[in-house]
Amino acid sequence: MKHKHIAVAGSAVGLALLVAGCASVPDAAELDAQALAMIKSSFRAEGIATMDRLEQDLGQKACSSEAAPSEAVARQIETEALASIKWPANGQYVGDWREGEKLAQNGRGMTWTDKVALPTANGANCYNCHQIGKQEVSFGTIGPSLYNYGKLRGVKAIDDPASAAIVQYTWGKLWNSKAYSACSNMPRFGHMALLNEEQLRHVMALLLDPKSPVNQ
Amino acid sequence: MADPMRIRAQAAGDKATVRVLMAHEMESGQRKDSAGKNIPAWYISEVTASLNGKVVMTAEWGPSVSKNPFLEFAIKGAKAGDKVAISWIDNKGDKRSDEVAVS
Amino acid sequence: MKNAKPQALAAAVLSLAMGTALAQKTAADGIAEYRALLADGNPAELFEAKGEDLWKTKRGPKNASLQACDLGKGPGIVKGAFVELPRWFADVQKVQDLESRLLTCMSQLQGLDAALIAKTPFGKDEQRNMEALVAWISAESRGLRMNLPQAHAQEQQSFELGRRAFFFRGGPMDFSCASCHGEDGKRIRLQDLPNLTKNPGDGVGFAAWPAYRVSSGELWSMQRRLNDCFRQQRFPYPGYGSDITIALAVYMGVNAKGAESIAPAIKR
Amino acid sequence: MNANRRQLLSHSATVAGLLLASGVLGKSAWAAGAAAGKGAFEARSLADVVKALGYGAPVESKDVTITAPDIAENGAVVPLGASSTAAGVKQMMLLVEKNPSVLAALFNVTPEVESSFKARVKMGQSSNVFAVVVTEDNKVLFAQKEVKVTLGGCGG
Repeated sequence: MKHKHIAVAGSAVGLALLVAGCASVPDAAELDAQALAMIKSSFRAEGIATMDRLEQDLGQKACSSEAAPSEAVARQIETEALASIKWPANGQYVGDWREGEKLAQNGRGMTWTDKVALPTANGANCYNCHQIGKQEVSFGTIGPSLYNYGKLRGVKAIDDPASAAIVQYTWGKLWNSKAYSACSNMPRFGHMALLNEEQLRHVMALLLDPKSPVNQ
Repeated sequence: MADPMRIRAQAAGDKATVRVLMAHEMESGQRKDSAGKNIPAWYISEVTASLNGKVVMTAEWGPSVSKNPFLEFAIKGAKAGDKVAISWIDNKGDKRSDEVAVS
Repeated sequence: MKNAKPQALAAAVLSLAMGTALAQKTAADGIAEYRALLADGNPAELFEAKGEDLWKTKRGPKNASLQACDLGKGPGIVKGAFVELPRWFADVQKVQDLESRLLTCMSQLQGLDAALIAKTPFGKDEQRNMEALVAWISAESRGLRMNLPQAHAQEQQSFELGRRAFFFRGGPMDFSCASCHGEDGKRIRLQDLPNLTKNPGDGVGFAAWPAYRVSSGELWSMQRRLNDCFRQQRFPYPGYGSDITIALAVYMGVNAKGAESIAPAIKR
Repeated sequence: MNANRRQLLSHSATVAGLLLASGVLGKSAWAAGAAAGKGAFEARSLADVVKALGYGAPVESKDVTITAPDIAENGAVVPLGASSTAAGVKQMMLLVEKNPSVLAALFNVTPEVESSFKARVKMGQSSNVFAVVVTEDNKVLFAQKEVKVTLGGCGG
């Protein structure tokens, strides 16, 4: 990789400069420490965007370089994430797909220009990264297409026992995406309190309800 | 005073194509400020173009024209060295005139 | 833009392939057509003209122009300076980007209050002058290729810190710069996301900013671009000219080596 | 407000005077507004704009061309163009059907300029856009196209 090459070249030049009495580029561990210090000192709290947002948990830390975490760390992240998932108390997984579509379109929330850090002030951001309903041509491609999500997975009715596994998986993925992929790019909507249970049910309906336009 | 316009007038064949960029907010009157108060409409309402001092085109604009407006049109028979002048006036009475030679 | 090729349009029109592939191509071609229509009159020109005037105008308590400002190629040399920034400046013993260097010059030459300007919100007061200055200075390097120096140890260190900052995940949505800009061929909505871990191509990514933003009708410097990236990343607020902004610019700029600068570009 | 309006109107009179001097007199959108109390810029549809200017019903025509993108990446700036092959064009207009102010721009054409203009307009939502031509014998011709305004960026 290019940066590795540069890093090596940098060290060589640094060494030469050191001999000449100038500063050199520190080693990798020292750079890691300097980077963290730089990040802390470069930001300030603004509105709801407080400085604790820079405190990394295990998964954030382990997924902060080009290199994937070790197999063991990845397993640990996924296991902890799976255990964190809160399943709907009343066993009710699905709400109104129309509300789900509104949430999917809405990319607002949690920035320093937003007034409150509450799920009710947030959108679900889905179309930023995914194709979902076919009528919306302005969709992102960071995540996979979710068009026909339920149909492709054979969901004929929400309460069909045959669909229980996919319904539960989808809830879990929305609640804490890292349960199924340690370094997933997808936010942890339930775990980080970005969406509440009712909102998650609406997004679930958008994806899984056979009547949702997503599954037509 | 308003910032200067950028005017380009290029002769090709028997006409000169004129491209104008104007520095203006073009506030629609539909927006609210952070305190929820309506921001009053503020926009260029009239534009006049002349060739060597003679008016060749006038325009009337509403608040739907975009911020920092762009305008393109062509003057027949204009040759290199001819003077193209553009002036505008906005709904607050602010105005601006600029002139270029056709290249 | 890769999607802007007429062949793609022809292919989309000729293809009778069903469903999403066609819809997607048509939308991408529509956007390409929109961008082509805009390219002909970029309001950044208005800012360039103002910036050139500002550079030559005597201002501030010291009633001086910026014409003695050293942007890295010697006092008063503007052409070609932009594509070599950020770089190490011996006088301040720091790596500086265009905006932080301008603050130094405005303070030293003109006696203006750099800290006050750094604190001024984007699009207001002296920051408006900053927008005009970066528009003109970047335009003076239009068509040249990005060529950031990496000879000085501090420049190399800045690159390494920038690389680490680029991959730093945090905030309530677990985003890093790499979440959106770490792979080829991705989009948010219909906007292409340049892969900034390498040279994303001529006039793309780092080689396109500063740019006139159609959405706000303002000229955005790289400082403002990064600021809004961090806002959307749901991070706290980065200081103007703070170390992380400089380090990220070095990382992106060095990665973009050889890319032709089209700044100031026009963007959604 | 009133002072601005007066200034505007007096300037409109100046423009009308200039047009008269140059041998062309199309109906002024702002002046018509003053006379009718409800001007062309306040009209809510193509038909109303044309009516506010004192002309008859508009007719769709191949002699008018509208250029506009199929999709706009941002509604704040949508590039539009109007051109015409009709003889004796005295006015051209650009309209956005679903804007609060439908009439965006009106151009008074003299024989010294081509019947072709490009400008950029704001669009609050996806909408039809119109290019309209008024000829010296007061015929009103138009062309239309639909422009889809997309949501862009992160949306926050």
